[in-house]
Amino acid sequence: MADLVWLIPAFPLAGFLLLLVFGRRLGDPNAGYLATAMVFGSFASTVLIFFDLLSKPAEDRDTVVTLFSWLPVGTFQVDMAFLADPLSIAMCLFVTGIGGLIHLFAVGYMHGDAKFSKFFLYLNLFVFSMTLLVLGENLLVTFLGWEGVGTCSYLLIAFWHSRESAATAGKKAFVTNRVGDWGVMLAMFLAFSAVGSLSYSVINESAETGELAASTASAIAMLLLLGAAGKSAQLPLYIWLPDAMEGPTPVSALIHAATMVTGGVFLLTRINPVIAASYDWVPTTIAWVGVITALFAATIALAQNDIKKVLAYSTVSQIGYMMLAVGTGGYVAAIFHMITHAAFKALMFLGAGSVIHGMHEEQDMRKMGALRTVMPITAGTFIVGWLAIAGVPPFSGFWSKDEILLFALADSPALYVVGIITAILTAFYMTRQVIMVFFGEAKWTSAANEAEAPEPAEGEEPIETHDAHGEFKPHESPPVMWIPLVVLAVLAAFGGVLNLPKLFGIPSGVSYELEHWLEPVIEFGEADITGTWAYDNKYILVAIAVAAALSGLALAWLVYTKKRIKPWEPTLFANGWYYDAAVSWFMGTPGREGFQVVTDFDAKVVDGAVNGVGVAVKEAATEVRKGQTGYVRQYAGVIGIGVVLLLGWFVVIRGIL
Amino acid sequence: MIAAIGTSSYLLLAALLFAIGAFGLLVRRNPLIMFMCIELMLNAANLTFVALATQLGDINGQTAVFFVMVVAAAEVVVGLGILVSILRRRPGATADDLAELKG
Amino acid sequence: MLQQIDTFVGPEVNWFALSPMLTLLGGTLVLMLAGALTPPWPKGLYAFATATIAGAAGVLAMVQWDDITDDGTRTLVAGVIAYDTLSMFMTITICIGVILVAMLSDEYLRGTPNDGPEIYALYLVAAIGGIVMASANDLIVLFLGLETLSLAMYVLASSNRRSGESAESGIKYFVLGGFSSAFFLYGIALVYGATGTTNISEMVTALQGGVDPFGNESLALAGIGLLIVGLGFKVAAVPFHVWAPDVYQGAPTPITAFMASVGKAAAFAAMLRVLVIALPFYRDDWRPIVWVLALVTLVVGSVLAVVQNNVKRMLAYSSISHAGFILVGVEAAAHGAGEADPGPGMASVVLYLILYSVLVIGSFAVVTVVARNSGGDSGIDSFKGLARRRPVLALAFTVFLLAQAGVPFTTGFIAKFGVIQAAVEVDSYAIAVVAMVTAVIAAFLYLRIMVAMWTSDPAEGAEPVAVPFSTGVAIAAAVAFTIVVGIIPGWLIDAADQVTQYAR
Amino acid sequence: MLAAEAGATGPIAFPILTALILVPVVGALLVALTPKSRPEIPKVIAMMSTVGTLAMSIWLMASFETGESGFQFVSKHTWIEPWGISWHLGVDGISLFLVVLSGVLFPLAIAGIDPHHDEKPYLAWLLLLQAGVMGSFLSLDLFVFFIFFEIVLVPMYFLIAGWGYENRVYAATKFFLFTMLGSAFMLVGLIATVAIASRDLGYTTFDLVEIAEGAEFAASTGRWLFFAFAIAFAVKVPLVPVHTWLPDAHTQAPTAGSVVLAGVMLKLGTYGLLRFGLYLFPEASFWSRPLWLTLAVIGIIYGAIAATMQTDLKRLVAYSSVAHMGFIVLGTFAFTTQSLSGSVIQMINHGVSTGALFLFVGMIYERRHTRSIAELNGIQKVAPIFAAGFMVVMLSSIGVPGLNGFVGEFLILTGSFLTARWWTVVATVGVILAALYLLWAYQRVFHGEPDEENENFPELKLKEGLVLLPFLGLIVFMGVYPKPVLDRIEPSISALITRVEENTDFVEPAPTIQIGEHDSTDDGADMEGDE
Repeated sequence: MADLVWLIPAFPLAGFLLLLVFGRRLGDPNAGYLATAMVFGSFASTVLIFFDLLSKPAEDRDTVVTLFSWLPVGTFQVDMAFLADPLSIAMCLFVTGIGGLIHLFAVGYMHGDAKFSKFFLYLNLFVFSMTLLVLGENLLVTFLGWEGVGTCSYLLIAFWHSRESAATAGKKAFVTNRVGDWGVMLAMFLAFSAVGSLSYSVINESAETGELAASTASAIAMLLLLGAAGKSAQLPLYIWLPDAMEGPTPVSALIHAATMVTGGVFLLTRINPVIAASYDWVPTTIAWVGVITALFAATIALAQNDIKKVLAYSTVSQIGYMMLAVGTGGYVAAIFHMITHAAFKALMFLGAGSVIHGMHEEQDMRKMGALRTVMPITAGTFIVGWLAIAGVPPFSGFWSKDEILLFALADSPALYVVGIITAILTAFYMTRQVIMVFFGEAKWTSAANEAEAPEPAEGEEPIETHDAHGEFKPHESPPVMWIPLVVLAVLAAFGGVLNLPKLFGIPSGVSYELEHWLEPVIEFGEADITGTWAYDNKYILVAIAVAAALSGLALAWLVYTKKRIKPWEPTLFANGWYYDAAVSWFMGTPGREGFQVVTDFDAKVVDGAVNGVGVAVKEAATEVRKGQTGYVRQYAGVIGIGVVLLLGWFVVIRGIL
Repeated sequence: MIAAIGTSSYLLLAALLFAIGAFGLLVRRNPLIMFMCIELMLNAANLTFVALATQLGDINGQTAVFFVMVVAAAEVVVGLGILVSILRRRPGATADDLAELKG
Repeated sequence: MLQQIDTFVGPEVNWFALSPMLTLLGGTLVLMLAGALTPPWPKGLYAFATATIAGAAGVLAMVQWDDITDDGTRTLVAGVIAYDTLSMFMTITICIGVILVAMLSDEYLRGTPNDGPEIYALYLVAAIGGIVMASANDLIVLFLGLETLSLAMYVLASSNRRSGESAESGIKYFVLGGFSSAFFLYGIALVYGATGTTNISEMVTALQGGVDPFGNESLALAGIGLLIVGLGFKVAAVPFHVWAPDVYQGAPTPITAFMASVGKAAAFAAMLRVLVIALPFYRDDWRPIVWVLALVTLVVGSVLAVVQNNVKRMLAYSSISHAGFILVGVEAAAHGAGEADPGPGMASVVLYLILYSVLVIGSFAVVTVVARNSGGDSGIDSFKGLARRRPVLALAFTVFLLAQAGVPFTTGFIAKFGVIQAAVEVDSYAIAVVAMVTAVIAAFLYLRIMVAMWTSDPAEGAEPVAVPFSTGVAIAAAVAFTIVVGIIPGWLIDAADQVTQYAR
Repeated sequence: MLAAEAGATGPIAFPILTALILVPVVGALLVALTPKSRPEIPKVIAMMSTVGTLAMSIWLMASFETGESGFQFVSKHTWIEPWGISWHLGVDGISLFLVVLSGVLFPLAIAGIDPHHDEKPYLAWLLLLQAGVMGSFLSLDLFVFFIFFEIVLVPMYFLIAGWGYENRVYAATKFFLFTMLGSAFMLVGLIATVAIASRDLGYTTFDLVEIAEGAEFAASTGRWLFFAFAIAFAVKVPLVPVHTWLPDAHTQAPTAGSVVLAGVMLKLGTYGLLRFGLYLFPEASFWSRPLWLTLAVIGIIYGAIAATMQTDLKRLVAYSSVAHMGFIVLGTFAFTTQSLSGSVIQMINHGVSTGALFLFVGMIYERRHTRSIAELNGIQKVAPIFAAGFMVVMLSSIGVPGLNGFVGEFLILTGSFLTARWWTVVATVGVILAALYLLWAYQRVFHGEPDEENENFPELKLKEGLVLLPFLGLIVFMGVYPKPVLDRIEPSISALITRVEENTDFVEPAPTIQIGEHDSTDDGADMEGDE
């Protein structure tokens, strides 16, 4: 059963190939339905395998399926092999599940787009790559998926490529990720040179048995962290993610919120024994990278007015939480949060998409407001997502975030404090968004005028039909779009049951389900926090967390509804601490000039030297040939000189006379 | 009293003549004189032959001289022929007037 | 009664052994007399006769080749003529040269005052001179041969009475030629003084005995120096090359081809005789000089060629750089001179000579027809767009040029390869590298001509080049030789090796 | 020409390798001999000849003995006896796929591109070129190798000078002289090698195998000789700083010329380094490896940087070749099975990818008569299929896994990391830059709104598509399932490494070494530590 794991990628691949051939013929919307069906197909097979694994005892819940030998060179043997174990299957479940829902949503959202079928072509290819990423049995197959999703994200961000900003954003995403890939590749080289294999089993095992030297382990871990920072949009490489919002909203939901961006966290979880085997400062670094990113992104999110930008920065911030969990050994918490986040963030992105759709491609929250009246379902579901991310019990986000904070405190109070502050900010800016979009007074009546005159840059918006009819009225989205919202809302609301703590008399039968499930994979790396102060005083932590969430809510309510406090949105935050600007400036100005210098050097100095030789020969020749005057007596003179030199040579050498 | 004149003196004289001939060719513009200079050089060589032949008591050196004389004569004939053909084209041409070909 | 007075008995003469020279001589006389006594011969017959005579001489030489390789070498006419493979090889080379040049002269001379037997007779005379130089076993005889060759050349060079350039080149060649041969002769005299003989064989033995009447070697060395001057002039080695560009350019093109092939071949043969065969005893003294000459000749020849605009002059300079290459071979030969195993030097030289002769005649043949078409102008512009007008001719010229550049699958490559190999075998790497580098510089020149032919369009109003039959045959033969021998050179290399083997 | 001297001594009755060389030559002659009155015939003959060659090379690959490290299909006949030169041909895992590649590229180049004028000589030169490269890859005799290595210059010179673009004569001349200068040194070194070897062997032979087996070169001499060879190859590869002929030649050459130049001729350099560097002079190659590694890494970074700033699309691809070839040299002088196999397979992959890139650039030129990036824009909107094809090739050139470009690069870097760690660390940066310059160029050319010059950009034609299809097929296949190729390459590579190990104190590191408390890894960690 589990050896049918290859079915999981097979379905989207088949979809990709079918669309490649028949895509244009199927057209809108059938191509979309085909793609959706394929993803749900792989979801179904995932579920089957999941139950198959469940039926087995925990210790042998991993099956390796080798398709063929990929790169066999001497001692270097890499197979195209899949690993079906609790972690990968857990990932596959939400990747394919949520992915399917987003596909469905997209069928409605992309309706009428000129390149409808191509969109789903890319989307299927993405799901295929993503499943490769999570199912890979060795680093290289994962890397194959890793690069695959990167490429798809490039293609999809630049989907409306005739818009310059979209093209640039796509390029930026790819290149930034490449910087991370540099780390991943080096990590692979190092792993191979150390243990002679890239398969996770070998690497992790060598780490567990301790034959992997701490130094090597640290190097591998740090290099992979660089890769993770790229893929999961952490400092210092997060800059591509906000720009990635140039892509169609379903893409943002699927790739840049739910699945791809969690790849880094997944990878680090995958090699948790290596992290455990490395020096102590390695996990600490990971934790701090995570928590600082979380805080940093949260502050930026405070001052964004683009509905998608807010969600983008909140994504960065939430993944920061996951990193924090990884760094503090809370792998279960990380995966837990990853899953819940996937649910509620996808929900909110799709909600945003629905809003944008309803607002006729308007993304500026300042032109929205009171939309709950016209699009109730969207508003309702969005609010569920809001409560979930804000960490209000009993919604899913609360449980996962609480777990993370628990591990943070167990590791170091400093981490915990930053985490809590971030939690408050999160609650605050999400509330701000909800209020600006769904409550307050409607500003979109005035927005009508702008809508009449769409900016030229947006010349290729998916839906022309709206601009057709004159007066402007937001409207609820079609069922094909709100059904996924509802499903996701349910997941976001009750996702917490996956891993309930032993609190409030929750029976041990249903608590820590996810932890038990993931046990075989992460048992080596998972930090044991039993007996720490934090562990013994969970109630206090819960209280603090709830307080934080509620205070954030309240504050935002005071600011944006009651207008008691005037909003504090410094341009520093609005411009993302000018970090992105600085990087762009550096690449654009000194970087580019440096490149130009090298290129000129090549043209002028290196090539100049080559041509110089030619010129020199010509010059010399023109000089020498002047000696060939045509005067016969002069020629005789030359010969005479020759004679003198020649005889002189004898005189000198042989010392005659 | 008559000083004995050794072979080396002859050789020296010959060398002197040769040098004169060579130098003359360099300085004189008139083709005819240049020919004569060449003749002079050849004869310097001849003198050397003769002197050395006597020194070595060997007949071959002296016979060589006859060959050279013949050659010299032939050379003059050819040379004058060429010269005439040129002078017919441009009377009074000197060696330096013939510098069309150069570079 | 008579027997009593008959005390003087001339040297007994092996007439058969001399037959190549005698054939040529007889041919010359026949041509002259017939030309004088009979009305003008029909079209092309003079050339045909010349070619036949030369061919006959060549065939005889081949026959004697086997005779030598079977019964070994000897000397003729009281030891003044060497009867060995070197002389035969050069005889054959020279004869081939005469045949080809005669073929391309025919059409060229038609309609000029020279349209008669004289020019051809002069070719044959020059050929005799060259053969004598190549097979002389006595320096005086060698001098005679050299003068015979030179005098014929002087006349040939100035033979175009309509052209001032021709006359100028003639007089220049004459004056400088006389100048240099005076040096050569003086050199012979001094060497004679040092060794007591002008006979090469005796010279070798004498020097082994270390005869030196004057107690120091100054005479010998001075003599050697002057000999090198004379020979250097003939092979156009820098700095004694000054005459070559002007004369090559001024002389009628077929004559230029003759000088560049037969003239060079004979001169280098003489150089081998005088330096390598006659004076191995002093090889350590003259080898460095040859080394320097080779170096300078290579560099100056190829560098100066680059900036020329007249194809004839370009080829003149390129022939100078080729001379440099051959000197590299001579330098290599010097290392083993006089030893039991002299090494491949000499072989590489004679191989280069025969291959280059055909090559250069072919090149000048093309120049001849092209220049005629543009009223005697051999400027590079008259070659523009030749590929459009006469693709086959252009292709042939391309083959020759590539061969001169030393591109594989042509004789040019084999020739260069042999010389470089010889140099490397005796560890003179430096000169080998220099030679190859200058070959690259020279290649630029050949590329220039090819570009003119292939990538630029003909000047408007340029009527298609007329290729006379005999010339066409000559070119075709040269091309065939260049490529076929370029691909299957084994047999010729064997022959060249035998030259080293059976040289006196 | 050889039939005269060839006693059929080859192990197989039919001298397939000789045929591989002769068929194009015959084809060229036939093409040259076709009368002007029948302009359609030359192309037919050319196609027949090249397709025939392709078929033979495929047959060669099919009947190649996998797992054999030695030379196969060997045929050896005396050629120039007095000089000890023999017509010695053979193929092993290293040369096999280069031969196949040459077989594949030429028919596609001939079918895909129209020279616009003087088709007859154009085709003749192309066929001669094919004969030349085939000979270079197949010959096992120093002399034979050299003459083929040298002869390829001539057809390529005429192709560039005759059918190239505005600056063609300059480029062609530069190409000819630059490469000829390199081989000038090689010729001397080659003859010296033979001369010195003959002292050991007791007889003169130019036979590569006999010299390699029989001759012992003292370290000092060996190094000199090696460098004499290496200069020629370095120019051909080309390595920085002797690379400047390449951008000009590539940019000015006609499309077919660029395809062949990038696809096959550059490989003559890297192949030469393997065959006549590592194999013939293991000691010297190993001794001088720091130099080569450094030059290679410089080439990777330098080429990528220069490519980024190019304004001419074709020139950009040319500079990317400099970078890619740098990878090959890096792998060659890292002396591990992985890196060397990677180098060999990278030669093939670079040939395919860059060949395809040049085809695309050529098609763009055909349509727009410009190569300037600034004058192109928005093409993806008007010609999506064209753009998609370009995208795939570009991704392969960037080295995205699943496509062929990745396989070679990754193997090279993995292997090099074992023996040349820090060089590899820097070289891997090239992977980032590759994405930078190619994506930037793609964005400028294909993305955005097309202006009026570009809005009528014609979509990919069926004929063009058919020519490109094999390229795309190879790109995907080699990326997903390179095993059959690697299996044939590896034995020869291992043999080569064993030879290096025998002649030097080099020992290929077993990958299961513990790096232990090796401080370099600590640096490696610190390097990333500050985040």
